[in-house]
Amino acid sequence: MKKEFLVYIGILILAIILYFFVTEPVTFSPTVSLIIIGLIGLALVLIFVRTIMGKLVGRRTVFSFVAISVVVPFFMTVEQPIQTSPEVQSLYQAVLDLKPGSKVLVSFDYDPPSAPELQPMAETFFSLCLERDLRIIIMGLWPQGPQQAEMALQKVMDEPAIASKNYRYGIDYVNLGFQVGNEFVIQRMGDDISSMFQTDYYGTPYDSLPLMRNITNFSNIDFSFNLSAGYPGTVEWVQVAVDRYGVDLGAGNTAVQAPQMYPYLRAGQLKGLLGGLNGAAEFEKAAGRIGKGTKFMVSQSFSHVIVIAFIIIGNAAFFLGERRRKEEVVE
Amino acid sequence: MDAIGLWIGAFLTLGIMSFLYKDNPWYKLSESIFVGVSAGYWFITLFWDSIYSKFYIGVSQEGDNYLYVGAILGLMMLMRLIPKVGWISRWPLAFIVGAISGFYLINYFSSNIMRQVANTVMPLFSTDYGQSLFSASVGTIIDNILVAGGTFAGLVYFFFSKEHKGAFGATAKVGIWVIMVTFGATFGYTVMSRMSLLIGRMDFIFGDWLGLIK
Amino acid sequence: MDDQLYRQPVFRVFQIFLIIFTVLAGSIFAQDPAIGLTDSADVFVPAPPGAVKATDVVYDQGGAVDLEWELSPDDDGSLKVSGYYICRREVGGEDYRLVDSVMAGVRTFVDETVEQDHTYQYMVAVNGDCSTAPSEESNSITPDMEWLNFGLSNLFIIGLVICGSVIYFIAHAKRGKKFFIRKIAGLEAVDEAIGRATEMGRPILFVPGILDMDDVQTIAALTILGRVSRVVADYDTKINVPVSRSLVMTAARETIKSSYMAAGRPDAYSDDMAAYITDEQFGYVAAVDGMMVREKPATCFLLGAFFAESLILAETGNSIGAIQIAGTARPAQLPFFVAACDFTLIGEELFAASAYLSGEPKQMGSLKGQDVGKAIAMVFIVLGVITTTLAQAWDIGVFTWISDLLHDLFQVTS
Amino acid sequence: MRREVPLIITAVVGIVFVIQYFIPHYPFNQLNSWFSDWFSIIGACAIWLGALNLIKISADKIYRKRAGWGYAVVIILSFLVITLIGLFEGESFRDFGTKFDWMYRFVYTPLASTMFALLAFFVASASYRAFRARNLEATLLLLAAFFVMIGRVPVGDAIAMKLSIPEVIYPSGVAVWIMNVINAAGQRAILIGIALGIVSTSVRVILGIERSYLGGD
Repeated sequence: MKKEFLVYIGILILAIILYFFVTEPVTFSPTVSLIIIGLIGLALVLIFVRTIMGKLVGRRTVFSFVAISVVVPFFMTVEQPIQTSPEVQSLYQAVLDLKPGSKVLVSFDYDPPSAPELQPMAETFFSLCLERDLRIIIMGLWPQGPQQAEMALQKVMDEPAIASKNYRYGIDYVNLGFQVGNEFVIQRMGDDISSMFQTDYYGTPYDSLPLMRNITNFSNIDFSFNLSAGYPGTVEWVQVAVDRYGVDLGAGNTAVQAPQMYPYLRAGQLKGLLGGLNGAAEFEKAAGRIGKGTKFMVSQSFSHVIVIAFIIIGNAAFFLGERRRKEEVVE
Repeated sequence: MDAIGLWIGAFLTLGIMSFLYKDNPWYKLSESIFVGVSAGYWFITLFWDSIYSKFYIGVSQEGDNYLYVGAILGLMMLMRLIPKVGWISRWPLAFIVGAISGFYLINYFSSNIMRQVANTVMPLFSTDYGQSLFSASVGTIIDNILVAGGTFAGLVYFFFSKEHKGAFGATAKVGIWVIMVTFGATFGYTVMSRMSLLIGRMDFIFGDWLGLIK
Repeated sequence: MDDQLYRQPVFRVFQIFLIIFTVLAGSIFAQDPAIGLTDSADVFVPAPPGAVKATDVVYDQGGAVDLEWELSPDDDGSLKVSGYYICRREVGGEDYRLVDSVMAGVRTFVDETVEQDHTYQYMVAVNGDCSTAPSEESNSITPDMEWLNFGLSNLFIIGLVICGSVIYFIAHAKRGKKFFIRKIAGLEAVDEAIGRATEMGRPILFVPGILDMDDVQTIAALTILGRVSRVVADYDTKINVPVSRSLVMTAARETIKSSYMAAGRPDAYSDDMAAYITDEQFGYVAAVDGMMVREKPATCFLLGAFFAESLILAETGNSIGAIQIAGTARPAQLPFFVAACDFTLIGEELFAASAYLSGEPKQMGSLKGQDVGKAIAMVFIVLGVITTTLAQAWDIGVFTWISDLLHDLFQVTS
Repeated sequence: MRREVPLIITAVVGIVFVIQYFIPHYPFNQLNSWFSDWFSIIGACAIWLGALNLIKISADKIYRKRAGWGYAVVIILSFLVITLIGLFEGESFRDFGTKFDWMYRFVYTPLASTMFALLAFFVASASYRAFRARNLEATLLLLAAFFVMIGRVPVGDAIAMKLSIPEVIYPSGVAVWIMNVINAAGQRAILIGIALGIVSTSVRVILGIERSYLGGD
């Protein structure tokens, strides 16, 4: 018990030092970066040897490797080329094909835990829409969604290129807020959007929003985009909005559920798909924008390499061990 | 105010992370806070978004009296807290279950069965239905065959009322391979997702809180 | 509607011009627009399009109108005609307003901006270089909502077949008919896994997921627990069932007890075989983890609904060298089980297993019914792909007919 | 009374939702909209039930002085704090700068995100200690996972370039292919399978054959 509290205090002191005394952002020079990468590699080799000798390293060792592989790249300066995959490209194209003034419905169906993956997508999508003078209608099937939308919109609006266009709320974009009822909300919107959103996020009555005045249901919406982290989300939008009301839908998903969307993508029920942080990065690439997606790709790459390395090490050890066992049997 | 917030956020983040070392008081404390706060969060959200804006406003301003039925059913739901009359909560529960069933029955049937089958039915040698023959590249032809065949084989694997023998068994084998590759993809994406979340947290710790990242 | 032409600003000018014009046309030259125009200007004026026919779109919610008209004689592919404007007015109401525009050579349009139970009239104006000629007024039309959506009858029929077969087979099974269910790898392994545990004199760990009794997976898991504990009772091995829900604990105890009864060893049963740990996810995991490391079970069953903990449990079980038989219907967790466990019941296999073991009509029947559904899907995929391909290849009438039929059968018209 | 009424309710509601799809006409569209409004109200109460139940259990823990009852106190306190704040904030409780929003951003968000982030670590250690190509299935799975993981991040192609691997089998290309072809096929099969499962369950529920949701027979 005592020991634990000593550890806690240690962490606290470290935090205070870093918080108050290290005020400048830290960055490693390329050489330092290379050295660190080299050291990590070396450590992995050592683990490999140990494992083959039949001594698995402990869980906590692996944990620390993951932490390093994620954190260290933050301070590195590494450039890497990003390829945009077809599903991302097609979403980008779908947005490009919209005439200026087209009405785009964006549904925010996620909460902060998934924000690291989806927030960059939201920002890029907004900036793309606003650059092309599209009208944005925001809603959310998750209570936290509209809030995330506000954050993303604020960030984009502050960018000089967008700010100069001085878009006005209610005319160029609205935030209808959250509505309970999951897929039932989508279904009702198919007949009458105002029946589900009597007021917007700020309590303004639906009818007094100029943008919404001649929007009755999905047939007045030109394109829909859905950022989803689970249920209700893209599946529900496809099932109700696309299959029942023939909406054009694009989607951004957390990587966890992205693979399940490919049948819909292939069937044309989805116009395009962004999967996870790298989907966001690719979208940023397509839209010619540097956001968190691109920034974090280095950490992402590193962590993947680490996981793969561990899988390989583990299996190599496994099979060598097998052989050794067999040989013993032979002798 | 935000500075304090950052410290609290960091405290809780590290608290949860400390589970990686072992189950300890700091983790337990953070977890309990999480349990309480998230329950409270939903409590409030639904109070304002549903009970207030849907029921109260609906009744008092639009005069939709039919909403009272919903409210009564909702109260019945809460009756479960009182063991004596708890059984009444089955009524609203039945309503929920019925609504979900009816809705799913149609949706899953139309989008996940009808449409998926319809979309699997594609000419193998053409880019699309109605396109001229061999309009597709060799690659596309192979893909078409793989998708159609793979879907079929996958279904065969999940077919339970026939022994996996002979040609049927062979197809089932292919099916399980396809499904395994699919799982591999899911696996990869899950890892990706978790890593992204971790990156997000670390960004919070080292960027937002400690300000070490530019 | 959105082709290059439409995007050009000059086109917008035309639209504005047209709105003014049609208003005039509607009011002044309503009787004979063409003449009126030729008098006014010596520019080329295309002959107006012929009769405009408006019909209500069927099977909708009354929100759309089909338009059809005869092309203007001058619309002969030469560039004299650049397109048509569709104008609409509410009968007894305002003047004609522009709804939309289409390219030359187009003779149909669907107006989705109408409202149910309002009566409309249409007018289609052909558009020359810088002149337009409106057609006669169309018949007046009142978009309406139909009673039955015949556009979905195919869906209805197939749905009926599948649901029907589910019900049929359940009824059949209730009458005591036994159905064949194929071998399931995981189940085959149960006996030997338990046997191994007995030899090694180590206990068996059974984790029924972390969801409550209201989840099908938990129920399926407990069915399998029944079978497992039966064998355990016979072999006289030790079994531990840590659970994270109090309800599941009671259910699990009942299950184990009854199998010990069935094995004729009620004396060997004790309540602490199934113990409640805690509802909190990671707290539960930590506890079970410790249990594994301490007692080193020879066999771990991880069956039911799992989330993050699937990884931790599978890993620990692996590190203590236990045989692991896992199963869940949660797609996100299945990959981890497959990679980390010796046998995995994939999705439906879990339910199939429990149906197979329990022989309960409800489960048996619906499993069979679902197989009918799969059979239908498989047949249609094979037939459809072959016929469509052949139809595309050599355009043989019968194949074309079949493939079209299949397409119509599975097309969901939304 | 305790069993029949619920079964009738389920049947009626379920059937109305099915019919409404085929007959989008009064009275079914009317009923449909009523039901979906009721649904959201009941849904809210259902979640309340969960929250209140949690408090009940924790309170009980404290009362009985069970192990770790201190944490139960924490649970109740944190619940009360956010609830009271939320109630006093009023309708616009979610706006920027409100106390509720503050708690949401600095207490709820970090906790929830970190809970998920923990998995990153577990995945890694599991891939080292547990994920083995022990049979053909597992091997296929791990291979696919390998290509997707390496192919979906830029580093994959960077490495491929270094090793001057032919363009056709660049990880990114392979990953895209796996996702769009094999994965699409597999997911489709799984989708159809799951959908059939849901359909048959729904039929059973609506017809009252499946009653386990009423708490067993």
